[in-house]
Amino acid sequence: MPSRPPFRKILIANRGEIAVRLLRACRDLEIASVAVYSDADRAALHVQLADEALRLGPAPAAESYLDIARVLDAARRSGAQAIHPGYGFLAENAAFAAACRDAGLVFIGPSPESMAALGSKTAARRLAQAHHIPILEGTVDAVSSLAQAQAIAQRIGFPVMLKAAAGGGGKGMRLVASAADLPSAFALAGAEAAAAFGDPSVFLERAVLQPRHIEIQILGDRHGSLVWLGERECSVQRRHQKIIEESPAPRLSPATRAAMGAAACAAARAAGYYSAGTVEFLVDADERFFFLEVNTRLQVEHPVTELVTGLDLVQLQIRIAAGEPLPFAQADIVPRGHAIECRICAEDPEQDFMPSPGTVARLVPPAGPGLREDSGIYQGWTVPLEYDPLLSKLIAWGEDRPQALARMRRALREYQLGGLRHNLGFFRRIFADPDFCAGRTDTGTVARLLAQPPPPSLAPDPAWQDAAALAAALATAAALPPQPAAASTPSHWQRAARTEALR
Amino acid sequence: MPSRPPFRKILIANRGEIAVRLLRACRDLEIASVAVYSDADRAALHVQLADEALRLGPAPAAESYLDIARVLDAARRSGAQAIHPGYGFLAENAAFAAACRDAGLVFIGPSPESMAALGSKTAARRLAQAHHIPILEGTVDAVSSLAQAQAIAQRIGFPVMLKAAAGGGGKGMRLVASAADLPSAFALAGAEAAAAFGDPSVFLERAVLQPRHIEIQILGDRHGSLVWLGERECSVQRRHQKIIEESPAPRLSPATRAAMGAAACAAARAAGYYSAGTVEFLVDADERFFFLEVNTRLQVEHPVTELVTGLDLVQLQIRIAAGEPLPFAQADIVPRGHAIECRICAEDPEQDFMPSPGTVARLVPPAGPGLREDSGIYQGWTVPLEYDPLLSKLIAWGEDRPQALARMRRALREYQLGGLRHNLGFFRRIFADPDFCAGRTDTGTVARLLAQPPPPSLAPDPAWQDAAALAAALATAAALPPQPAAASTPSHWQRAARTEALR
Amino acid sequence: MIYEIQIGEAVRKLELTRDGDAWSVALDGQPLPADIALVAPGTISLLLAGRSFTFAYASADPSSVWLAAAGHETRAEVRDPRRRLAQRHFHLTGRARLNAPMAGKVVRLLAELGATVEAGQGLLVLEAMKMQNEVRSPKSGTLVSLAVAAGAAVATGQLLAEVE
Amino acid sequence: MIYEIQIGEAVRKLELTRDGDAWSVALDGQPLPADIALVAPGTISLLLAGRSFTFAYASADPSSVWLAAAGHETRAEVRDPRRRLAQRHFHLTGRARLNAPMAGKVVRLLAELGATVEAGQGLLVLEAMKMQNEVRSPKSGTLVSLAVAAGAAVATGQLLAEVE
Repeated sequence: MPSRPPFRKILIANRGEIAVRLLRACRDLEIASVAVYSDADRAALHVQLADEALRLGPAPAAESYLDIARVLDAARRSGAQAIHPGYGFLAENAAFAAACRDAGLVFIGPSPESMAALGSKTAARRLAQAHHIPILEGTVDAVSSLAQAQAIAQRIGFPVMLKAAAGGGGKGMRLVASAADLPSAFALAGAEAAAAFGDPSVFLERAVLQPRHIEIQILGDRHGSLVWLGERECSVQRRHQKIIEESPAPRLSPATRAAMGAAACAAARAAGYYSAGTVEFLVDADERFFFLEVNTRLQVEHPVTELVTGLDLVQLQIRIAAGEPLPFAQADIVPRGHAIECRICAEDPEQDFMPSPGTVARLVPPAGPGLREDSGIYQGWTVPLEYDPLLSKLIAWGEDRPQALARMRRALREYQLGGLRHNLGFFRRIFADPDFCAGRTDTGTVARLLAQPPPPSLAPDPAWQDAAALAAALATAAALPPQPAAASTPSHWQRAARTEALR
Repeated sequence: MPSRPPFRKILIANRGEIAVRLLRACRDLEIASVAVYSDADRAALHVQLADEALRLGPAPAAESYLDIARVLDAARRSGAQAIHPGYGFLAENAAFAAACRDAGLVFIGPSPESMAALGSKTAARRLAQAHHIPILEGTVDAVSSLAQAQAIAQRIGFPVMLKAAAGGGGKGMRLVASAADLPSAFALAGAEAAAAFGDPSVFLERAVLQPRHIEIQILGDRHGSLVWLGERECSVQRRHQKIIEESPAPRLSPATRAAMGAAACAAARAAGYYSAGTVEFLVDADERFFFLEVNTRLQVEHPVTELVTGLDLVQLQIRIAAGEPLPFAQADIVPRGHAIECRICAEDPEQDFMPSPGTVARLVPPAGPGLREDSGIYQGWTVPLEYDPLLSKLIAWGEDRPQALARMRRALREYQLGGLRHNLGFFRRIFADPDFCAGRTDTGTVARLLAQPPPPSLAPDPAWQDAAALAAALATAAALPPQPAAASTPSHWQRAARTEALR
Repeated sequence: MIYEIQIGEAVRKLELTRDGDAWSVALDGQPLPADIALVAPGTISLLLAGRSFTFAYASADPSSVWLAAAGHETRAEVRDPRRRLAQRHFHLTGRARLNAPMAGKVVRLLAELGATVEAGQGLLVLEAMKMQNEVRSPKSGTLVSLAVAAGAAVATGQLLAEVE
Repeated sequence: MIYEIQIGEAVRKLELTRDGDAWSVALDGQPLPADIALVAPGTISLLLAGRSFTFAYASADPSSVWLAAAGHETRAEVRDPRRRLAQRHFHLTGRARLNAPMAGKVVRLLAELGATVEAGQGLLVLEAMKMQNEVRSPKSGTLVSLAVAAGAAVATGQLLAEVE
């Protein structure tokens, strides 16, 4: 790659692990990075690692990370030339992209026009239909009333899926099994959509049962060249949100993969798309695929594709935004091996994955061959209640899927994360599941797992229990008077050492 | 790869980062790992991470890690089927490999016979000569007397290099500029060799000035198939020991690379070699290469090759030891990108890299795209005085050399390691050196760097100095009464919090 | 020292005796040959019959410890003889006194005076060093007294609230 | 509080004043607008004129602090007014008293009574929690007294040795 930095300074309009990942890419390109933060994030890792940091406002996102005026003002004050929005917050907000352009700032992402064309699910469905990309039977436009919804549902037949027109991430999404359930589901979905995206409109489509969620990564430059970088299998979801993603997708024929790649590129080209983007599909039991939506931004799970292709998608986004051409063609992309990602979240799998913030009392991440971690936390950090519970992304690479899974199992075993509830234990369970290990996953995998009792093989043996009891006794013996974990664990030992030495 | 574990249980006859790396490979293959430890290592990371751990003996290596009888006894007690020796200690001891065989244990490495044939520098030189592999003019046999050494030196002309016949790692190695320096150098080299390898014999060869040190990774199975996995450039050395290794080697023509690979395979085949090994060469300014020696073991810097080839050399060693055939042929090996490694050591670059053990008061390793770390330490660990100062290996991968170097720079910047002297700062300096960045390195690089004053660009700016002074004041304000770093840093804050809250 | 350790349903009796530098351990009355190393703050290494267990731990509250080793996690309830008295006091009065586990600032109250609270429910949030910690109710009952207001600075051990 | 901080050759005067939750800072008499966050044990985050500095630190001995940020490391010598007395005492008698920085066990002596020692030279090794720490001489001179023997258990602050 050319060594001339494409920009002098970039503002990172995000927080958490993605802000850290973005500023690392800036550093690799010798570009100064500007972090922004809310009052809840003054001590956050992205503020610590950035070259510069500016306060946006109070903790609520609406007054900080979602406030376009404050973000643009920070960019102005810092002298940044470009803004990277990451994912979430303002990343898919066409008005923000336009405002950046008006303010003379480069928005690192697609044009406002293609965001508008692909960002709304209904608009995207129309575009897909126009280009003969298969979509699920249903409404192309948002449904205006419950009555209309009932009529359409009757026509295409239950079960149907209600979805927010304006956004993704499972918010405003409802599976409706029968006509009786439709009224309440319609109301709830609309309310959720309004709360999440400021737009209550929802649309309706046929529900595919036990579908697989497979998406295509696309990347285009501002000069009309566009490629696809393989697929990601993202069927392992809870609360309609992905927790495990991998590439390549198990049990997907090369023909289907190629057809999906071509369809994704067709949709993107139709919208004059550039920068990184993701086209999501549902794949049914017969490997028929249906266009779902386009994420006009960097995806949470982009590292999976980076490990398989060897490319740095964020560095490429930055170079593309600066007007550089894609440094390779479709034929140059040679995937290697298999990569899989776990989204480590502050949530309680035993309580329906309720977010459960707290203080990271203990953090020793795994290391060694085949691992990468994109983390936004550190030992001592108190996870704020205001934002997404995603703490870190753990990614394992292997020559093949079994090796990648084995390395992830090893990493999950080494990972020490204490002081708050998290889903590491749940991942250990998934990675021990025979269906998952055989690549037999669909969007119902998590629900089916939770319906079964955990396999005895996962329970610690009696010797472990004895050792744990002894450890608890020793910890207590050394820890009088006890204090909360975060601050005082170390002091236990000083006190222990003193008492011991003085005996 | 086949999923059946090649062994049930493996004993790891080593310590530090390599013991940790080996047991991780065992875990990836679902093989139980047995750690061994001396009294100095009871709390070491490899003991913490292994499935089982057995005490060998007192701290001195001769009574623990080098004691064949104790190691074999531990293997017997644990019921291990195989032993991996790592590097150093017993790794290149043919007698140990034979003793394993006699004890019915699989030695994970080459046969005792090929170790004997290639392990001794003089034997290896004879073998190379027999197969028309270029070697440096000098003695093929150990020199018996000073007089003989003087005679030979006069014949081939000064400067000459004295080397221990029995081992490597720079011990027993002396560059002799003139006849006057020979007597003392001869005595010292012999003494060092005796101390290090129990064998005082040294040999003598022409010294190449400003040579590059480039080595070829080889890998063979027990059925006669053998491949080479590219080269590693290892010229950046201090005290004749490598501190930076990378692959591919900059400024090396494909023709020379191929010729070196062929020569390496020829030497290995001649000795019926199997498992992983490394053939070391000197390359002069005109790209002429000279056979140096063969390391009949896993190399410290093997991760560099793993990142470029995508192979796991330790897993392959284990499968080969179990009798499995190589799962690929030479043509299947497709290198990707560039990898570079820094050996992080507890040593003081300002005092001639003197080892300086101590307690790891602070450890926050870097993370993110393109990084791997094979570490043997943790926060709170006291590095023993008895063993090698190597703490950890930090490896960066990139699509090309500039990207790999940029990621390493970023990692060196993020790395927080406090409480003992280390060489991270020196690496930062090397990675800012124009010659190094242009790939112009030879075995004199470190000496030349140390001869210059550090470039001003590396010195922190005044704002940093002000901030540091403020941080020092805050740390002190919060830290009364002061205590040594390792144990008490956290307690500062509890005390600080109390005093603050009570004001 | 004798501790009763409850993990899940099972209760184990651990007896720790120091001899010199080392501990000797009895589990439910039987001697347990254990090689113990306190390797770092928050980390205990145990060798039991050759097996290596390295526990990371953090004490969540006075009577329970979070433990993790080899990919398993658990929360152990610890009954400590030296807290018997305090515990009996609980039983006599049925009133649990909450004292500040650390010095800091009360950033917000999570329950109102007179509220019915669950065991483990957060009553208020204490902040120190920009780190917030929830102080939880040791028992289910009614919040019968609140000794502090939001914004107040408290010292270690200071009474915060009582649950009856 | 006023501190004199020496980094390399340069000495800076830092004045710290608390107002409420925050510090106000003066550098060599001039107010320094700094946003300070003690983010975790051993970590201080400073925002100075928009620039972010995150310092990892560890105090190696009573009067010096190891600091690292953004790929630079330094050792700062701190003169603390509240230690003036002790320091003057040094100057008067020229005799430096070494007190145990932590409770622990003396595992070995590194210098003999009467030996000539360098500033920074290790005098003895103190072990606690299986972690060993060298106690170094604060000045060059002669080891005029040794108050402990190998194997002795010492409490924090206990006199270990004197160098004159």
